[in-house]
Amino acid sequence: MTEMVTSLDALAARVTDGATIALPPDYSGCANALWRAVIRRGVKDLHLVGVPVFGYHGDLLIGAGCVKVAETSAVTLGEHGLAPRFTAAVKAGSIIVKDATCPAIHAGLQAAERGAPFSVMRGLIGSDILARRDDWKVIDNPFGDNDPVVAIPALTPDLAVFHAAKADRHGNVWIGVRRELMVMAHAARDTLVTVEEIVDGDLMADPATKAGTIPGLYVTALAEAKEGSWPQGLPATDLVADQGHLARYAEMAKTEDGFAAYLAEYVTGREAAE
Amino acid sequence: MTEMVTSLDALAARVTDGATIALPPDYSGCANALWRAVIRRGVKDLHLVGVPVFGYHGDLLIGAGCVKVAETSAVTLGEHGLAPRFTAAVKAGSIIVKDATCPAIHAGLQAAERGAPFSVMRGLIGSDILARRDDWKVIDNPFGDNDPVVAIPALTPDLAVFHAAKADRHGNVWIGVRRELMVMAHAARDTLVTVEEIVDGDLMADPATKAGTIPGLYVTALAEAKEGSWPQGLPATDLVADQGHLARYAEMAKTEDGFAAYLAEYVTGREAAE
Amino acid sequence: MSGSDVQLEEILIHTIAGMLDGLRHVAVGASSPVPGAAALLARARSGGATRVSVLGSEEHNFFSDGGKELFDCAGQGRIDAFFLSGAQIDGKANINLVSIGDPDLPKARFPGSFGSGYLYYVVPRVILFRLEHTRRTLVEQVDFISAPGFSEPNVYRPGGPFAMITDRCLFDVDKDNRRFVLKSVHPGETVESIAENTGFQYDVPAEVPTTPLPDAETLALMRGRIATEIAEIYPGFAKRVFGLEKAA
Amino acid sequence: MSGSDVQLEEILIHTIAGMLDGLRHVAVGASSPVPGAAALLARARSGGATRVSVLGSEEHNFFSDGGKELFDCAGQGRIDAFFLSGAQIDGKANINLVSIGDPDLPKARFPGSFGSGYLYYVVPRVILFRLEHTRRTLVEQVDFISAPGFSEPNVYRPGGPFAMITDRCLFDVDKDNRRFVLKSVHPGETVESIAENTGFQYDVPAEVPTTPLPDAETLALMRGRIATEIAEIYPGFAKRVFGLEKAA
Repeated sequence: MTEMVTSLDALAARVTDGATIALPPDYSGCANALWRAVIRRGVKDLHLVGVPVFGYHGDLLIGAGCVKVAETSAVTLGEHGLAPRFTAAVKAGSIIVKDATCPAIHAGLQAAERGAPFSVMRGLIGSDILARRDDWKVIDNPFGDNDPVVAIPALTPDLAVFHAAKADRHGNVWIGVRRELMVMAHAARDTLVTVEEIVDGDLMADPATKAGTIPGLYVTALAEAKEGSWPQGLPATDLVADQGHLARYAEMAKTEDGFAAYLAEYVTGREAAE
Repeated sequence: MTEMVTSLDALAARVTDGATIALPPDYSGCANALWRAVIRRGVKDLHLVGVPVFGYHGDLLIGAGCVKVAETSAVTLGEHGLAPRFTAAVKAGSIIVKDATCPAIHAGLQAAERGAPFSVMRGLIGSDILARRDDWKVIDNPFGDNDPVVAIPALTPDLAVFHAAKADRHGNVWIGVRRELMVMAHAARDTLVTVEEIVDGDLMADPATKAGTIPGLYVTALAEAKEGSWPQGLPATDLVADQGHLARYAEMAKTEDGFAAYLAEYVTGREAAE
Repeated sequence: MSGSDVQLEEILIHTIAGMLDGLRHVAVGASSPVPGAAALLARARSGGATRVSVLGSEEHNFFSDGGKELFDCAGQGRIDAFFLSGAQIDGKANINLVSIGDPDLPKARFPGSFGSGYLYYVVPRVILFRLEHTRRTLVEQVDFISAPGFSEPNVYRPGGPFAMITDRCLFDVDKDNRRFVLKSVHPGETVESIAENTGFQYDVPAEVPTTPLPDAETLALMRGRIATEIAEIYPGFAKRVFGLEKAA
Repeated sequence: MSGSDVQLEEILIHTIAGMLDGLRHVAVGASSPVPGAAALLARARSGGATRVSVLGSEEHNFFSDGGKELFDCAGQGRIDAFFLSGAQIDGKANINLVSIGDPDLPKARFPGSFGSGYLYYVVPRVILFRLEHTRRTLVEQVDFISAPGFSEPNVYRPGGPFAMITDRCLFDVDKDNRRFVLKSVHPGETVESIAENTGFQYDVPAEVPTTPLPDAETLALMRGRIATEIAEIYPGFAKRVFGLEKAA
């Protein structure tokens, strides 16, 4: 059964050193309040998986020294440009980047979702993405004739972590059309979710709501976090990205000192508020 | 763009001899009014694919002589027992059965959905299902050591055909949690849909509805058909299966004469009503 | 039937529930009232810790990703127990859900293998369930293997047969020797009556007890809460076994 | 800039739209206002027959199956045209979205390859789009191949480069010889200025025309309906190019 926890710190305690963690992109549901609590805990050596890319929250975790591996198709702050801490870490050689292409991440997660050892996909052959991934293999399509195809092993994160609009007390989480969150939850061993609101009733009872709901079966632990995606927005709600803040982040995070000041002001300094 | 047609016959005209057709199970959305129109057209040599099984509508098509191949994990009338025309046709050797197991059908459709040449799956090894499917192959898991795994080629039906509760004039079709219908529509070259009601507005505009909606992008042609799943019910509506009628079908279809009488009464004889 | 007023179905439900206690998630296929009731009994005794998914039920279905989700969920290792049957089941625990005779021109044809060709491999506790225990159903060698009871050592197989329960007895599974072992006989049956009605070889220990009856507390739970719950899914069964009409 | 009051963006939009006319479905990635406007122009001229999916837009997004759907849709052959760019693009149409120098200790690092490692292979008309046409961006050999321009004959590749448009010119793609061919130069540019600013070898036909300007009707459509539509997605762009404020 889904554990209902009452503090972000209790949820953050489940994010342990070295965990492989599936992260949604900025336009899906980012559990930013939770990530701030994780940073305050001083977690290390995370292996982030962008599904299929990540942005602000991953850059924040990288800057805070929590990340060892970034496996992703891209890291970007969108209109605010390059992710500065990611860029600095790559140039310094202080994180390992496993570059991917979006559908390869989806293919790996879908293999895990299906309980299959791998998925095959077209594309990739002749790219340096493939050349640098010794965990992917080129095999022969058994239904073709001299037809190479790329095998992507099942990608089973230790954790899927995201923020959503609402959940009920059975642990069911409504995600609407953001189905990548469902694939993440199916593929991961455990799933941690923060939501704007825990509602009464059963989200699986109404067929309309059920169509966009991840069953509690897949949700390990859940906490309420108002505006938990801030400074990102949240789809299908009134919460829009705080572009002013993100621009400020992009600016401050350009230097190590600026990033340290950002952390002090908005992460370690926010503890009391969250 | 989705073609909005005003008669079932116009939709039925798109079901051509020899087509491979993905069918939902009885508890999903069966386009039975459309199938009656198809039978009246006298279509031949259909290759039915149960997703992952089929029931009444497939049995009806088999009995009416429209079917050459039944590729499915099962054919059943549920609590009304064996599907009599399927059973008779198999025993007479008048149809080809390609026995499957449910997740193999899903795996083939998902490969088609992904544009991948095949999916791999666990299970099946040592079964007569596999032994009798020369279109499936056992390959080595390249990430394992002497680890055989079954490769299921992409299953790309010519048509996906189903009935749903509602659609809008953009061709968007609401299917709720019946996601197998979405996979079918993604995997198939063309998709024909009947709906209880064509509604005003845009089903993709409301995030709650959008989560259970197949975009018109995948819907080739669409017609309204009130109680179009009769004698089956329709999920997420008030339409429940007409068990009395299904029992009558199961009884009448036990013999060829009885089935002929059923066809005359409920299919060819229903033309004016539909 | 012996055993005072306890019915066979109640013994079966009780016996099966004993194999489900402590599990996280039990899935039950369509048209399976006895396994369904057993799973609901295990859930009731777990205080809700055991999750039960009953396919074909609106009330007890926790899936929202279409027809594939049950199989995905099993493949993820999230389903601990499932039930399978067979028109034929043989002494190697092979099951046949397809046909009798040559599959291309069969003497009898059944619906088909459904998900057995996958679930039998990946669900740790597959409980075989067959309410007709005769030499016609429990055979030396099935005519069609929908799913084999056992696999070669290099075949990925976290799952497989855990036990077989029939209307006459309960068999354990000896995985090392790939044989059934008679565990207990239901009231009214004997070691000899089982031998007479079974078409395959199996092991018989020196002592074969009678299948235990549910105690009074379990019977009360079964006839009360479980009967009500199962009536939502299988009203006919609930009426026949528990005398319960589904509330309107 | 020459060409009276026609702006470069309008020439680009017009030129790209000409490559999209008659297609069923054009997808446009994030942060791509010019390709987006071109796709909307092609849609307007098609009378709605051309479908346009603009990623990151709520109004022009026809997907409901999560992040994977764009790629699935392309793999199904349902996307006829897409746009890719690169920090570097070379004469073999290889694109680099990853890094400059050794990828493990790069001199510059960009966001990453996004979907290019797949879409470049499966979308029939991939239009390369680069608004900085210099020897720094259009290079002899990219430092990292996010996706190659061409593949061996046995590699499944229904898609690939269809053309490349920059702020200076339009290149065609000669698939047989795997080279770019200068198709036209934008107003103000010459065959020589292109050579000066391009780091790779390409073919130059005897006659290289100037990229045609949109006619009055197209300009009116672009500055009217298309400007309004693109303003919903890229208000800043619509304001800068078309002087249009997004309606509140």
